[in-house]
Amino acid sequence: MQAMKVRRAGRAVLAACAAAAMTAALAQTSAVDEIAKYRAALQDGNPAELWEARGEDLWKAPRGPKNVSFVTCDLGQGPGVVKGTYAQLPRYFADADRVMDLETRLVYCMVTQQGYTQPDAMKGPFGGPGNKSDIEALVAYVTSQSRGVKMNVPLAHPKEKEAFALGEKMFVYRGGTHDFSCATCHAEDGKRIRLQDLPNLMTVAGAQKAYTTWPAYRVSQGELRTFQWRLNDCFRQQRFPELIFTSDASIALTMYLARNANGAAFDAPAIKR
Amino acid sequence: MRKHFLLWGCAGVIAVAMVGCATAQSDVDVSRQAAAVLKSSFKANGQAGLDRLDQDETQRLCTQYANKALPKDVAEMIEKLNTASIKWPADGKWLGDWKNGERIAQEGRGKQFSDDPKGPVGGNCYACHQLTPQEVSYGTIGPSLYQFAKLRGYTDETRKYAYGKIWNADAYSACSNMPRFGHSQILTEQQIKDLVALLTDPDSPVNK
Amino acid sequence: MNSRRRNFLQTGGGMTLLTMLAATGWLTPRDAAAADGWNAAAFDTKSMDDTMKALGGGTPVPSKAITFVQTPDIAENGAVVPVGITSTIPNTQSIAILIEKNPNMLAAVFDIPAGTDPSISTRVKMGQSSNIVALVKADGKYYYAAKEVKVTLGGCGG
Amino acid sequence: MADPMRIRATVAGDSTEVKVLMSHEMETGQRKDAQGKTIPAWFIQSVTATYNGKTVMSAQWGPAVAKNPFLAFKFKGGAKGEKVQITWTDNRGDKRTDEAVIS
Repeated sequence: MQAMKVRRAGRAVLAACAAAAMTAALAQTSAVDEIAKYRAALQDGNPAELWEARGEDLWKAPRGPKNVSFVTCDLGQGPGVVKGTYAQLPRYFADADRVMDLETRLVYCMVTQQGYTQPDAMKGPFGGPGNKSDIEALVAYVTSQSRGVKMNVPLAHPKEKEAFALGEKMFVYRGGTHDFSCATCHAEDGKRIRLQDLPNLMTVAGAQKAYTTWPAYRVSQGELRTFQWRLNDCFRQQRFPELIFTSDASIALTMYLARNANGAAFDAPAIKR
Repeated sequence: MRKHFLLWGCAGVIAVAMVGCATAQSDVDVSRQAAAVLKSSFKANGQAGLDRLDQDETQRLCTQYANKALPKDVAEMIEKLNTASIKWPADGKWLGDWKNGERIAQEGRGKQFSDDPKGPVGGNCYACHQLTPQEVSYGTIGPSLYQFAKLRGYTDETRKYAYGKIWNADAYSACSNMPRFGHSQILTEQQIKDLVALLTDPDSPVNK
Repeated sequence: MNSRRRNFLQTGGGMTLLTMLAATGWLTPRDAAAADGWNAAAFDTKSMDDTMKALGGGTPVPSKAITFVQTPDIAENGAVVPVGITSTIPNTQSIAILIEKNPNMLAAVFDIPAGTDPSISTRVKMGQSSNIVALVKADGKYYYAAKEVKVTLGGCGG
Repeated sequence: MADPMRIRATVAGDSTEVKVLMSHEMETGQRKDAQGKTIPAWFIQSVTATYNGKTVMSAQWGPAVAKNPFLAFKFKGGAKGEKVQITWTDNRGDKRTDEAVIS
């Protein structure tokens, strides 16, 4: 009851609040403009290129106990085809009877063709100082070969439909100490966290802008980060436990977001804060 | 003849009901399956155990009604449930130290699996709100709180509202985006008082 | 002390910049570091006192002929701050980047041989909001320009 | 061994623009690891660019240059098909030289 009264009182001063916010907004405009300049200055010379080059070498080199390269790996368009494949992932793979994103497919090829054990293939999905991730480099290379290609993720197979539907539900799942879901930050237009723009991933435009600019070189970390990393780190900040690399939930969410991005030209590896 | 007609009519009604049921059922099924797949897709890390995926009543209802209009009765139920959870200060004092409040508002760490469990836990208010005009790096998920008490008055009523809202935002607005800082034991009572001071102390830069 | 240093910079007083210049230890590479000619002493100055001890070189004067290009007023992240410096002072020999509030002030020195444009672009780290000083040596004399760059906090996890 | 640099050299009019990305940690020596131990400094100290055997740029760097460093500069001259060579040396004595054909 008391609370309700306070709420009403709060509304009465709303207009005054808006006026105050406008004064503060003036200073804000210049801050946002300057951040835009900062981002523009970084575009020329993206260290992601270093990962792409390393990834290309890794893709072509014989590897693993069986000493074979990825040239026999089928990313969906036939063995060894790289160009344009990322724009059509995740997708259902009959040989594995599973919907797979790029990272999951790379691990699959490492195990089935190159002879790695599953745990070895899953090792080091995310690099850090002094330990470079082969997966991140491979992803950088493969994704770079879809630059400019229109996103065209299929939703034909029942398992593709299922993954999409599950991803859609997971997106709004609230949990953890802070009650956060993906939608807490990514379901409204024009919002920011600190000075970082938050894409509204529930709209086509928002999903397109966000999904087509991952992977990205993160200047805050000095690393190239993949979409698997993006999801893992969002959940970390949501105060959830740790999302398992290539888990079903990670693929379902990727499917949901990638499919929503259909029609937009893929434009990564990018560079971000 | 007449009997037949009735029979068919009934069957029709039942069929429609079943179709309706089937869609509703499948939506619930997908939600259930999504929750189950989520739970098998995470591993405990540091202070973040798998129990963090278990939803309380508020989280469950807010997930269920995400993307839909929240029915009035459900909203009222959630607000009532959460209002009851607010622990008002035993000493009746609202104001802590606004300078500490500013530090808590800036601090983004706490409760993440990557955080030291003994390390600082903040409110990270600037992630979503504008507060002091000096900090240009603020988010806009929540409303601007600049001049919070200057506009509302430096009254007990304003302070009680700020305290209660920080303790449990869902008591005021069901399925709020704002964490329930007191209820979920993210911040201590003293930290919340420090934040109330940041918002409602006349000396706080928020009110300049 | 920090604020004093800042005041000197803002008023263009010679004192601080003189010590900064000394900090660069530009004149003679005197340390046998891993890389040939790398001046360990120059890159190790942490405080005013250290730099006071190493006085040397001329007093730099402010110059409008030194400009910052592609250097934003606000950096979204201090780990990577783009800095571009162009000098139109005739016979520019070197361009140095100093970051006032970093633990070590000197970030980089670029020697500009004849035939190379007196203009460089790179990226530096900044621990916090600070003045960036562009120090130019031309015809044996020293000139400078300063620009404040604000470093913001970002993201959700701090 | 360190990864190769990415070097782009393009001639326009009478000068050549060179843009370089280097793969390096550029560890400051001021950061601590999870156990609280200081991570030792590890950074590029010198960079030299040559064209036709002539030095067109040389630099001394401290650890305040950003990780995976970027450098851009311009020199007079240069012709398509000729090479620009860049060498860096870090504080551990590691060295790397790469070259790029001017386009």
